[in-house]
Amino acid sequence: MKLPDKRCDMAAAVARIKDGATVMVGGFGVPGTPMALIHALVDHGARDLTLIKNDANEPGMGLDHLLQSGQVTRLITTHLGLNSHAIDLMNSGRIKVEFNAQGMLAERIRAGGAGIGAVLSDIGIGTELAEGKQVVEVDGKPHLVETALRADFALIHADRADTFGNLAYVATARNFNPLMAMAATHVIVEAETVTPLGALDADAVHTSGVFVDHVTELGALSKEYAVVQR
Amino acid sequence: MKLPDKRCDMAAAVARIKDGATVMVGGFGVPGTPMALIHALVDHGARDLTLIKNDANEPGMGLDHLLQSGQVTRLITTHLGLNSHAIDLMNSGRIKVEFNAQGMLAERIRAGGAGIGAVLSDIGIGTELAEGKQVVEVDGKPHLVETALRADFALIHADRADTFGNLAYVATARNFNPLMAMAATHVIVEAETVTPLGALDADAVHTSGVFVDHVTELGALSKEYAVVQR
Amino acid sequence: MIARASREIASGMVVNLGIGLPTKVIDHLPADFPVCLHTENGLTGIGPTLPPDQADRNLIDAGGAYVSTVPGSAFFDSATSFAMVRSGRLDLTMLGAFEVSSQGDLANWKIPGKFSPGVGGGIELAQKARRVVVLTTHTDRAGNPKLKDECTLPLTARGCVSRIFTEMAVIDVTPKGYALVEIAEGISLAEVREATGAPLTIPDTTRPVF
Amino acid sequence: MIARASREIASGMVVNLGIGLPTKVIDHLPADFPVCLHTENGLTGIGPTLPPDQADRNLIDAGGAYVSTVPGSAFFDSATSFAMVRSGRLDLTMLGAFEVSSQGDLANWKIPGKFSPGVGGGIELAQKARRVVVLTTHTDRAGNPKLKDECTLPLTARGCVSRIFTEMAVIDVTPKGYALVEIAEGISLAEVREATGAPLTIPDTTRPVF
Repeated sequence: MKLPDKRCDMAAAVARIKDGATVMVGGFGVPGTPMALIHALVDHGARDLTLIKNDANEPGMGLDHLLQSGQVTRLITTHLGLNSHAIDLMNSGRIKVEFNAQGMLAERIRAGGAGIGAVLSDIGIGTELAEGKQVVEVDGKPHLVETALRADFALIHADRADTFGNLAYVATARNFNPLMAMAATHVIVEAETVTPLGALDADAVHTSGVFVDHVTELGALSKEYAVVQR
Repeated sequence: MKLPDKRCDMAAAVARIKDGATVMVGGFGVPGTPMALIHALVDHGARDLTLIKNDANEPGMGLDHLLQSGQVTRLITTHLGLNSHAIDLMNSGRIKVEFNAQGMLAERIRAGGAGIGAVLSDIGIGTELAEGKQVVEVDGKPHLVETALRADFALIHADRADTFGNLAYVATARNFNPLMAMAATHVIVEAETVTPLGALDADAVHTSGVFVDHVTELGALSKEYAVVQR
Repeated sequence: MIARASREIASGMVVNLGIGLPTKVIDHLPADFPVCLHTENGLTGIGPTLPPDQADRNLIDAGGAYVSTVPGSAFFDSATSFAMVRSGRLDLTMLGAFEVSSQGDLANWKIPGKFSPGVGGGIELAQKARRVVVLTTHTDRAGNPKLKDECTLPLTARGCVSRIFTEMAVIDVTPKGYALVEIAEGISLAEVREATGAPLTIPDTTRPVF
Repeated sequence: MIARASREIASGMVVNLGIGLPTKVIDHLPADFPVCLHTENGLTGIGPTLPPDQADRNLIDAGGAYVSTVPGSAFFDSATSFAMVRSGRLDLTMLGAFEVSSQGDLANWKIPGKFSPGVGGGIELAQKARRVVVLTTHTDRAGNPKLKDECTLPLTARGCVSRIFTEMAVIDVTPKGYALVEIAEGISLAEVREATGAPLTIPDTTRPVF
């Protein structure tokens, strides 16, 4: 037995994304945001996308390229505070934005990845984030039904991958990546390094390759990955 | 800032367990079962315990010591196939046993550790495991309410711990340990090695010390940890 | 039968092999065959089973056998392991059975009053793997058919079984019930019919022999 | 005020410091003080903030500042990070505020029509940390009280705030509403009452000055 090889050309992997698709994008700020995959999706040009990402990066960076190119119809997120352009698009009605409590966004994505229908949580009860949500009692206390989120595609940034798609992340670039890597039908990974099978310690793998469909190696990193100069 | 030191004498840690307590015990078969902590709990003698563990090990091994000593009233588990003694206790009514689908036991414990009330799942619908469970529709499909499990104590086996309680597991000894380490009010860890702060790679820590209350180092391992000769 | 079942595994699949007969399927896969074996207790990339003197005390499969790793193996916790199962990342599981119904219901975990050790990971494998096949003897020790119209034992999952491998035949579960796919060498149609507890469709085409 | 707030952190605590004023509390902790700082984006054991030329591009806190690690730091994903928060492993969080009510309600994420960037991790911190204290200016830029009878802005969480630190005073939220705990040097009782938008209980005991 030998584990299958999932290396793939980046443009070919992203070309599978069709108009109207739902796409999860890893990252919290710059760390873990798959900058190269985002550019590949801009080049590919699929439109009417629903994106799921913690934040929209900053104007002119990361996810903002997809907002600027007009490919995005809907954004499920937690916080747009660093991207005034995204807030303008939202306020002018050019994109629909659904805000989630950050931990509930993480939990809904994990639920999608875990093959469960929803989690029951008391987070946000008594606030406007509870509006419109189904309420179920557990042990006599009201809980909100937070439905699982799945996507057609997930775009993931990893520090290291092997050819089977086992992934390791570094520092706070981990964030939503391992969750989204479980929750999409097609999982596309950009890795700073792609190693042969066996180069990653089996105890130190953060995402099993079983969850991953396509792996591409990044060449030299663009400036977008660097420390932000403010 | 310096991370607190959580090293503790094993008997002193286990002495906090009171009669009637709910105790999670890590392990799947021998790997990951905290054999020394189980013996410490037998020596301590707390009674009327509810135990939560994937399996009951084998007769005369691991969890079975607590069954033999008569300290257990109730067992929440997935499979007792290797412990005929546990099955006898169940069949004669001397312990109450609640069987869960294995992945749902894992998920209920994780829910407890994640501070959510329940997960909604379609696992077991149409089988006797669904009996008595609340049903909620999600997207028009029936789901069972699988309530979160928390415990007063969790007994955890780790390969390595640092003095703050950051943990690393090895191979299939990981299993339920990281889940239970999140889901108890008091988390007691036996580690094969306890290292100084900084000796564990921050990216390779499996359980943050934030979840851990007490850490004890095992000396030479007893025969119970060894390969089972059948 | 085991060799025939091993041909059910296609290149690139992620597969979980249940305890008992299914585990033996590994031995029939070529060394370089691209496949990933999964075990519920937290490993993708199972390698060969090891004798006690070579075993790693911390490395077992869900049946308790001491196994090994392959290049590219990964370990994870039990919640992640079943996340793989429930979210559809298992292409195939091979399970044992006490009874199968002609609608594909599976009973393989409990015989009330006799055997009730708990369901373990069986429900999720049966309910959520993309394809579920059963490896079993055609009849029980008393000679009673295991392939029935309806299961009488507590179910593991409903309508999950696609195909059944026995020492006598390969049989598919179809919307019209059981359909013969292949027959073992030296076994007659009449013998298979006799040992099967529900109507069996015999296609008009040539039936391969295995 | 920041120095006073830093004394709220007891030995051995796990603490999350919100963006803005609370982050500055770090600077007032002794180097060997036993405490674990948590950030929502996946780190326990935050070390000092670093200038851009020393920064690690992959290591930020939830506010986007480039931080560092300490011996014993651990990284984890966002679901695990909020598992810590919701399951009660945060002993203390210090948050900013737009408004606080005398029942301890907190509003700190949205000003309809003006400012609505999303709630981020604030709801879970406010609702689930074992103790929630607020660091804020006593009044807004227009001089209006931030401590009110009722919040007028969308809430972050109800009844969560235990104590409020401002440049004028330390005030507890009690079952009977606001109660003065300490007063800043050079500030009079009348000034605090004037700047507070709800009744303020003044205990008869000596009030420490900070």
